[in-house]
Amino acid sequence: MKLEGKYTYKASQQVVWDLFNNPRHLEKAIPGCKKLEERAPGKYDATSKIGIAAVKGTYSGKFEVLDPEPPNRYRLIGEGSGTPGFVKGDGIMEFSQEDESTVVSYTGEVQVGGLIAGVGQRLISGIAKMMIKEFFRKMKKELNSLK
Amino acid sequence: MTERRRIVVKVNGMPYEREVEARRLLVDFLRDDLELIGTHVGCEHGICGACTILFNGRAARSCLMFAVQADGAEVMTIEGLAEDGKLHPIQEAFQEHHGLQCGFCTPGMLMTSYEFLNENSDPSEEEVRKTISGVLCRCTGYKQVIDSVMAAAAEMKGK
Amino acid sequence: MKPSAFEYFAPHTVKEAVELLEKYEDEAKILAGGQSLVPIMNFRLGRPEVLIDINNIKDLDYIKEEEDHLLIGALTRERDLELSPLVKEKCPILVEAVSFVGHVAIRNRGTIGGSLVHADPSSELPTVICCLEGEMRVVGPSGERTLEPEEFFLTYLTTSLEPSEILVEIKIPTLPQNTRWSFVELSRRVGDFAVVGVATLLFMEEGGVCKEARIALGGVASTPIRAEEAEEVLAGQKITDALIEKAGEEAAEATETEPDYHASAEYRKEMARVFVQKGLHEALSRVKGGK
Amino acid sequence: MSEQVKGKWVGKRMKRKEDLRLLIGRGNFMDDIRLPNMKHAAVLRSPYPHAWIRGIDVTEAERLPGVHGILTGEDVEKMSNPFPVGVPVPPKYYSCAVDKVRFVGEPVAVVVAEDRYIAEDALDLIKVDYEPLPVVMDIEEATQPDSPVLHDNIGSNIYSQRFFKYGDPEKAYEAADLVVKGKFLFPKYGSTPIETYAVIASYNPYNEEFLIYNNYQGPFVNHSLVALALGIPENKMRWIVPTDIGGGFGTKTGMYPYIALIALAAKKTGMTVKWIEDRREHLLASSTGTDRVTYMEAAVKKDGTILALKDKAIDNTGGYIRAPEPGCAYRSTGNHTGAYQIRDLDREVLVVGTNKCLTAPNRGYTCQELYFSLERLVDMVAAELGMDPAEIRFKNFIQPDQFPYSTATGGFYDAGNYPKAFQMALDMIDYKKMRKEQQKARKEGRYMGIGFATVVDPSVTNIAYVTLALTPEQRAKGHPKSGSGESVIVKMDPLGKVHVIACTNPQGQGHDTVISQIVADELGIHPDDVTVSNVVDTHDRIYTITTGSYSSRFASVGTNAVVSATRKVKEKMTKIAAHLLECNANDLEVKEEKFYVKGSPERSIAVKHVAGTAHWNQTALPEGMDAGLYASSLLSMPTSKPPDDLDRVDSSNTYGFVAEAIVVEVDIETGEVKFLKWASVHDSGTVLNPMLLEGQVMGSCTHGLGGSLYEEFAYDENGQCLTASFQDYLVPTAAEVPKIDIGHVETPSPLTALGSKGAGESSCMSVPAAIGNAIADALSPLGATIDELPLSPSKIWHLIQEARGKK
Repeated sequence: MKLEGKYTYKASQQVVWDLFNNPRHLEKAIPGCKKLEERAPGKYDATSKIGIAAVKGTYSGKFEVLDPEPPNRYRLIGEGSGTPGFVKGDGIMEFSQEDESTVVSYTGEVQVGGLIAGVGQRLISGIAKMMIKEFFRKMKKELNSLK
Repeated sequence: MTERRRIVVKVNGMPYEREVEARRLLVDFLRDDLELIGTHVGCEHGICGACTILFNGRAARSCLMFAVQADGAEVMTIEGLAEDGKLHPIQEAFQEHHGLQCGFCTPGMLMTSYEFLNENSDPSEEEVRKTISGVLCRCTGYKQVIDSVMAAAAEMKGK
Repeated sequence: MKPSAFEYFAPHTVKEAVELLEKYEDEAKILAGGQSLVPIMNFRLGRPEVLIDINNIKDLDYIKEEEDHLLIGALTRERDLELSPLVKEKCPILVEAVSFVGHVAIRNRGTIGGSLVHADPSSELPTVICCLEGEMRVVGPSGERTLEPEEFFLTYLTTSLEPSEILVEIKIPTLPQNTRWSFVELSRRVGDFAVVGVATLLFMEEGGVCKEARIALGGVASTPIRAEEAEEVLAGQKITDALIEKAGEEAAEATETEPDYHASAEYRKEMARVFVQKGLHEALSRVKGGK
Repeated sequence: MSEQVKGKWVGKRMKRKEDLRLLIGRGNFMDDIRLPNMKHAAVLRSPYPHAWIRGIDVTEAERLPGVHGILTGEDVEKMSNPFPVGVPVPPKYYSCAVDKVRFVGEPVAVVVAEDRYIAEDALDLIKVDYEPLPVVMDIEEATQPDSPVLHDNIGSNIYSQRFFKYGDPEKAYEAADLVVKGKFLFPKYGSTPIETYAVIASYNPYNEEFLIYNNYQGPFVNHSLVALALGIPENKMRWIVPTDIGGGFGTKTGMYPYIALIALAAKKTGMTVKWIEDRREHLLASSTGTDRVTYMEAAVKKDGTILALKDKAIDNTGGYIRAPEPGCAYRSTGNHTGAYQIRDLDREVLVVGTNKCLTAPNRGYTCQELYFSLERLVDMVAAELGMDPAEIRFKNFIQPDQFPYSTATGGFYDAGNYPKAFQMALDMIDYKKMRKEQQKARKEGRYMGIGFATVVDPSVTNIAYVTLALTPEQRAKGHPKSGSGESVIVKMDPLGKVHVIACTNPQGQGHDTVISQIVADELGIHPDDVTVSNVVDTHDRIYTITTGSYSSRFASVGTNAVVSATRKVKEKMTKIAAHLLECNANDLEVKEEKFYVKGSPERSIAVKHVAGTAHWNQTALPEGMDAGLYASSLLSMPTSKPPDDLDRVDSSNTYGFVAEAIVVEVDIETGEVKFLKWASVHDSGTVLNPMLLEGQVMGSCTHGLGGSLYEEFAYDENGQCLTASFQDYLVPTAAEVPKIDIGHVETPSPLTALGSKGAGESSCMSVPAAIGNAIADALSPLGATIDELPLSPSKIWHLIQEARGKK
């Protein structure tokens, strides 16, 4: 499924860029993230308990920041797998300063496979979008914690 | 974590005492532990209705309950319908009107109809249709099932 | 399709249940009717480590009238709501809505509390409770609190219940005489989740004027939603076809539909319009207390 | 065999014998079987539609208490061979993925454990390292050279391709006034029997024999295929099928790979292993019908005469191709022109692979695909010419005096009266009145539509058609295939009661009841005195590889075998009676359980006494006669011949007829379809038991309805199956099935003993076309047309929006 959106953060582009490249903050904002380790610059290993309410599964995976053009743009690819199946994503994050704020926009493609795709199709697209929203909302919280 | 519990369940009037794992589905308990194989498993997510039984007098999916929940309860299955060597009027009507083909959904159809006819002595065809829409059948196209339930209603009312 | 192992508790009181929740928090799930939870467990989409079966808390199973509202215990079976003469008389829209839930065998086990806490946005009970502005009374370790639908439903399958809280009661206003109401829905098959479900209440004044309108929609956002703009179109008006038309359009505007295999996002949005209009027409043809 | 009289019992609405065990909960289904020390299997399945398997780590799973062993693709490759399949370059298809997965749900490993709960716990602990690959999901894309290739040894995704020409289509095109073209998409749907696949297998390493219980529905060719895959002689593998099978519908012909898989798990672990497929497994990876893209065009005269057909049909058998595929492409060859006199054809057929689950016959076996195209096209021709869609059908029908009729493609239509049956359907819906009401409705802004499908309903597969996958030259080099044999043994016990041992392997059709009706008539006894045993056991039943219940065989070839074996018994009894009464056998008649000498009723001998003599006093039998009283018949239909050099084949053996007439109203605001009238008229020859026939017709109509509006194995563009539960794979419930009026025309078949022919698939073939035509007719004022199924309200609504956008 295709996902896209835009979020505004009240900080300079460099600050926001740093925020979105800092595993400590990412760890806190990724929904259900239990552990995030930077294996090499821009390469992360993660364990997440993803899901909502009773529908939850533990995924372990990795993601990677590709073609970084600081502080404007990077490509983020990732995949995780666990008992409920797998999640795969590939997207572009763009950062642009607008007055006092920075706009982070993303466009990407997410694939959900296995058990959850087969028996949960009715809610997948909505829930995926909700989780992305959750991520950007939490990043805002992380930003505020810097201040 | 295979915690086991002792339960006492009355099935078709007969009390059974068994030890079960908490996660054991009621339908597996009935079929495998008590060897009451008349109740069938068709989907294990509550849609097909083949596993429908009566739980304390009410139709319920036995694939959506745990055996531990039946401790102290009364369960009725397809095996409990006929009495003293005589078929229940619903069973008779299903044979008379060809309300079954392969027989796999039949326990669900019979138990669903049994509860329904106990509560509705003079149902309309539409009510019957809506009631048995909770049980999937791939053989009959449902017409003869509906005919059977209507005939059973008439027979039971006459008695 | 067999569930993974769990530790099982069957408390007899709310207090015991809350204590267990406090102890196990996120690892525990409450088992009420089980009609949504057990399929999830059978598919192993969910693997709660602890199950707290509240079916033995008989105190949570009641329907009673108190002043101008009904109090419904969270463990009340959907089928009991459907068959209750009291609910039929005082709040017929609830009976109508619940009759769309699954099939009889599902409603025999499914509970009002379970359905609300499961918070499926396409489900009928959350939608109708939104419309009725029912109140959810929840109990936790530090006492109890009451939540309105807007506070209660957060997003898909998520409520504002804390991990150690339990829903115990739903308070629903009884409807004044002459309230016009309807519950309509579009689903692929009888008993399926709604593609769109609409609950409508019109509180009428003398002279056929609609004093207040309430329209709630299910299946068109991450929670059931109220179509406030549509309600405003109708409030204080004598309802005409033109107003119904307008209300439908406003309601569709309020949706945030997602596509699934059964219905595209555009289609859902359009059906929100169509079913709000259908619901209004049906409500106008029906009066509480009348036929 | 031409005696076509209904007897005392045949043709009666007789209650079923089968019911008295099923109604009290004492059926005997697969899951009801418990063997000593039986263990339970669960299958790990791929979440990826296309991926290399880089490694499987089972160590943690093996350590789980209660686990007895794990079978992986590596074992399967060592222990078995790929399944044989009749295409020029077969893919390597094993019962489990070996190095690569090619659809979501493909088996990757099998765990054997103390119970199913533990087996599923162990699945969670197996780690598989997948390397995902690009997928191909679209049928037409699969034919392109640049699409991702599933099987390197084939080099493309085309499993089978043939070109056919019958008559002189070029000449017909020259003579035509116009050509009408269409493109049609038929969905991937199935029959999802309420009882899923089930296998119990054990292996004795000392005598190297497998004992396997399962609920397959035949054909018995599956037994040969599994023996070949396991690399063992067939007589070292005994299959037993219990009394009751919870529905088959063709779906269960696709289960043999699992029989091999569980057999291997039993062999590896040394355990008796039971596997019950769960519903999710069934919806992901059992078997479905093929989805098909068809380009079809008709060359027609202005008066509506259809002169020629040209078509290209592309079937999709998913990640692999397995027998009886590529039968999908060839099964309907003999009846390709349906009910019409069309002599000139040009055909291309392709069978391709995509990353979807595998296929096998599905009730109607690709005739629904064929007729959805053909019958939609007939309506499109009518619309083009401004003709009534009923009129164009009457114009092109094969006429009653033309039977038996040989079709251009080799079909030999045994009997029929198509105009009569179609007229009955028109009368049942009050066609003229409906057209008037439609006019009125349109003025009121309501969208009513009337749709027909008039189709030939083939029954009894002649396995010869499968060889059409090869060219005549290729066929000439190999061994021909043909036949449709069915077996029955009839025996009379010492006290004069009858036991029939059949091998039809029924799944709810009521064969035991009908067999007892037939035998009772033949022997002049009561059906209650006939016991039928239809429990299949490959070690002690007689059969051919075509035996079993599929392609509606019972009413045609099955009854032939019953009648033949019974008559042999009767002949022997008559000889014994004549010997005992000292008269000529020709002078005897049987009535009320006695043999009488015609004209001297005082000279008689009880049937019971004749039977007793054969058992209790064997020396009293005529000289040279064998003791006991039994006979067997294993009959093939005489019309089951191999294809000729022009690729003509009588792909089935008897041909019934169905006329479907459906009136709908479409709510154009919501896209919902309401049925106003539905008439379904059938000619399946002599009716054997009207109550059972009604059940078959209603069931087939409901399957057709499912495929038209509800059922589909849907995938997203990345290859994920979206319909792996019954919440999304929509089986019609009682509330979705409208009132259907059924009518019958009885034109007895000259090819069967009782004049009867198959009827079990019938409306599956016609309903999708008729509903498609009805909805197209309803929407015609909007300019919307119907060329694909299933038609969800959302889809119909979008079709309407698109049409409005174009206007």
